[in-house]
Amino acid sequence: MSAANYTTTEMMTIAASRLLKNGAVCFVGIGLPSTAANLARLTHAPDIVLIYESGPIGAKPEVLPLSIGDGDLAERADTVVSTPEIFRYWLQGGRVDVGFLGAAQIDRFANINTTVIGDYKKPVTRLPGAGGAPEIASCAKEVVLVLKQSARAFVKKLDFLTSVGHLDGGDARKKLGLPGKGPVAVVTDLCLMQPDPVTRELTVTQLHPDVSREQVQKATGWEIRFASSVQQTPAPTEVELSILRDLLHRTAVAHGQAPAA
Amino acid sequence: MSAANYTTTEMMTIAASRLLKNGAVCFVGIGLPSTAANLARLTHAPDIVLIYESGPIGAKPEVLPLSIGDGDLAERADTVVSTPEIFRYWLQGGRVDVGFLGAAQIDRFANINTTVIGDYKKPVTRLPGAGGAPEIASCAKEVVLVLKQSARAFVKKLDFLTSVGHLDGGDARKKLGLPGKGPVAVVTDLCLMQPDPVTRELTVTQLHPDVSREQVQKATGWEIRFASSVQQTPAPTEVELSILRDLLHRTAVAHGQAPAA
Amino acid sequence: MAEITSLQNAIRAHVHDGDTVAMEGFTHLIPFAAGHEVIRQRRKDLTLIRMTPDVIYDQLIGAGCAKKLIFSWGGNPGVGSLHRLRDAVEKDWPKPLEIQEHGHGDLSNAYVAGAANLPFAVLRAYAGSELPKHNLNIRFIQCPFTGESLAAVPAIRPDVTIIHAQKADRKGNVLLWGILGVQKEAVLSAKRAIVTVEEIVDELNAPPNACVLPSWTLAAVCCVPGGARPSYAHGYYDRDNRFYQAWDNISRERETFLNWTKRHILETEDFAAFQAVLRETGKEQFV
Amino acid sequence: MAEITSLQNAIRAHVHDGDTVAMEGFTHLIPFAAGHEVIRQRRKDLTLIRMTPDVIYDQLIGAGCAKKLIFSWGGNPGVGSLHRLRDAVEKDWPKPLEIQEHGHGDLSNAYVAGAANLPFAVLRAYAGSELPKHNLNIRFIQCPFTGESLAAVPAIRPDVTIIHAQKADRKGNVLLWGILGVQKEAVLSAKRAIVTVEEIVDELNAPPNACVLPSWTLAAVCCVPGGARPSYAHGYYDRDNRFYQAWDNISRERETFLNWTKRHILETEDFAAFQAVLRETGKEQFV
Repeated sequence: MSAANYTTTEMMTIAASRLLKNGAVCFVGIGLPSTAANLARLTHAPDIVLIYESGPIGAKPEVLPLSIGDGDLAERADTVVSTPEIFRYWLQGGRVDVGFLGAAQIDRFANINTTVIGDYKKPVTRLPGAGGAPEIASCAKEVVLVLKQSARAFVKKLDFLTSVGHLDGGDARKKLGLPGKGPVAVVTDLCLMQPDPVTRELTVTQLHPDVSREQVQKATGWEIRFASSVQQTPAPTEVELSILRDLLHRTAVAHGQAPAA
Repeated sequence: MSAANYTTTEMMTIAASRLLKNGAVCFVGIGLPSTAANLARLTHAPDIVLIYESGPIGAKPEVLPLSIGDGDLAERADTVVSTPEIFRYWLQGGRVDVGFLGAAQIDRFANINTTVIGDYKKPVTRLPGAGGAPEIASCAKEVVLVLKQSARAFVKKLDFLTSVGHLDGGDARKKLGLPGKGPVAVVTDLCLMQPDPVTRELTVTQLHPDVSREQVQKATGWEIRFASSVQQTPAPTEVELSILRDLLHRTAVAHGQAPAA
Repeated sequence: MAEITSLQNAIRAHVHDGDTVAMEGFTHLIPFAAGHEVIRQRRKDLTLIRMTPDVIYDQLIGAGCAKKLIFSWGGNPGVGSLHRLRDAVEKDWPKPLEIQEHGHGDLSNAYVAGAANLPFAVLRAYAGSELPKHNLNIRFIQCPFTGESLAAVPAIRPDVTIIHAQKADRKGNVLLWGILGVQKEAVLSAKRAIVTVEEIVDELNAPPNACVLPSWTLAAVCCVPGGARPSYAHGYYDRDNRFYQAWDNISRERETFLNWTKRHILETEDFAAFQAVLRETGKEQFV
Repeated sequence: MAEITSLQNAIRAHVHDGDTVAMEGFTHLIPFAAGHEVIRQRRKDLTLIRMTPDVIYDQLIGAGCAKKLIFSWGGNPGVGSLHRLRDAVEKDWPKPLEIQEHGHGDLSNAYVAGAANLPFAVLRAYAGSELPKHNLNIRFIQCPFTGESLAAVPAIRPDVTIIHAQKADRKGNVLLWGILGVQKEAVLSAKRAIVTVEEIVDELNAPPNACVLPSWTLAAVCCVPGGARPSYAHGYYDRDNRFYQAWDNISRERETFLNWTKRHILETEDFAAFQAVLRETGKEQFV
């Protein structure tokens, strides 16, 4: 059964977690991707393999890591290797099914900016930078993006192209000889977008409950396309919600951000 | 005091061990080099660091390894890393002071053949091959060669150049941009040879006790040069001999080749 | 053989103005004590290398020690921006900061190449990215067998690398475990290496194939208990997540940053004194 | 996920005539049981890769399983020649054997490149050596930054890699320790991997940063106690040095080799039966 009250962020996290198949090898960025990946592990995908760039392979954190290298990630991992090995043997080695990323800006072809807002030399806002995203975007077999939707994040033209999505669309990735398929889904607090099979332009295939096409268009910096038949995202189930909320509460307590219940 | 009775092989092993300075980082091949390096460790060079290509760093074997990967090497090592790491970070990384090698054939510039006797395509004798010697000969800061001297081993022309010594002499190594200095000494059962500072041709600088120049010439396939002043190798001391013989006996017992005393 | 000495002596002897310095530790074992000592000794014009310049480099940059930053991700993990890094890049305060940025895979490969004494590393990355436009150290080469195009980056060879580890023995052999990040490669790629450790013991008792750095690969080993705080040392203490959150306020304004740095670093004798002061001020900030 | 199955099934399912097969183990954990099973199932036209083809490949070559050998050192460690390898190379018996030889550093780098999905590896070697004349897979490239010339070799990507390890858990996760050689890279560079283990346990209890191969990187895991004999398994049994010495006589003549192989491998059911026969014949040979 589905739940009555939930936030749009909860819907986004749950929608993202549903995309991860059980047993998939998932290269996880910190934040929303990590939350969604661990929710998947605690719900429908108990055998999902979580790889963090700091070295843990098969991580099973008790609470969500605040940093990409929390001790809890190492404690419960199948093994912990060096960071160069993670990038060389495991990511570039072609062993990662899904690269799970966030972004500050994306464009209609799901190219990613995590570097600067404004001019590179004199930025308005200096963002944290690439991290492992350029290599994940190149080498993971598939990429899933999770980020809140707004006209500031979903832009016509990126201020900087940090990590490749589908470039200018079509078979541009193949032409460049990139090993991975690139982004297969973008999950937001409003909807699910997937690249058009031919043009690779992001297309809305699912609207979250109570979200209108107008809302999505208002939160997008280009004229957004909708699939011929747009489905409605199933609302979060009680189980999904309670597991997510328990996880977030455990995490807040462990990180000293909330009193123990 | 020096010992009365000893074999020429014992003299060769002891003369080789004396060349290793305490604290030196030594990349050790199996057989005579391993015997001499461990003798050095048990006599004048307790802090010598022995690296074996199978992975042990700082090996302190109780008995001599019969193979390059005996368990005893791992048991008492400071650490055991993978074979790729040994060759990449430790040898090529420029951390090896002395590469200690044997050879089937060498020429007057201490170039090494461990590949074939006769023609490569239809060899009279197929030898084991390169092993780690090409990389050791390139990257170790210095190389010391240990082998029994005979006209079959010390040849005018190698049947095959497996690993570089001083090529055709002079600054040939520098011209090729090889990181290491190359062979600095060749120790045999008859004498010690060192490359001429300018031509890099091997020159006899020490004769072992009771060895004549004629013996050395008879055991060399080219007209061998002698240094202006040839020293006599100090005979093995009682201490050197007893430690060497104990080591070899312990080894034979451990490998089931001799009854325990 | 590593000299076992005080952190003050090690920094004085091995870190010089203008040096290229790598302080590594992937959220685990971050050498904060050493970073503070570099600030205390007022080193300047440093080229700082670090995959994840977080709070430790925010402090060094804000204190004016850095001329250039080579990095791949610059944020306060789990919290947000590094305000001192941003102020330097966006407003040239306290001085202009030249930046050279890479991806994590790139930078970790560059350390590997340095450790292996190769002039460059090869990787599958950057096709289509704009980073190579702004970093001329990212080039492309062809495979001599398949003709494929691959990215190439120059090896990293720091003048000095500084890391924190769990244990050393009395000879200066070092053992670390848990999340290892790129520390081994950072040490082996450097001309000189300094390691601070939680404790010095008679026997490392390292498990087989553990990450051990032999004494002879290191310049100095310094016993600095808690030397990775507020990051963590696996088996010793947890990450002080509340400090990372507090740093957001401490560092947002120049004045609060300067006051904090004066009181906690410049006016403290060493890291032990820093930790004592922090316990006091912590009470104020964290309520 | 790896299938936990019998060695017979694993070889039948994953090793085919004409495959490129790497059996690794640097004098430690040599997969003899798997090698024997390949002989028992009469595989042929194999391209065999191994840094140190020792007794195990001498047996495969003498039994006629190999078409080509890619290696860097071919001898009986501590004893001498491999008579079957020499007979194949020098006299084409039982059939001609094409050889492609490298140095250890080269071959281990080639496995690393395979594991990292790079088409080639770069190393400092071969300047002045004659090996490149006879191995066209050794080429030279220029550093795009310094212009230095370096050796390049193509990555190794075996159809199947076979290794022996100490332990697996019931999911098929594998743990090995001690001398690791190039096994991890050999497994990660292969299309399929088979691992024989001393025992299957409930919990690996791997120390931090141990060499663990996750089940999902493997095709099959087979429990074969003693499966590395006459080589050794650290923590389980020692190397049978007397067998390596005995092999010199067994293998010197074609007839003695054929008789030994018939009696010990072809006419035994599995490796347990082989070990039983060996205990008997050992009494004869080793006196």
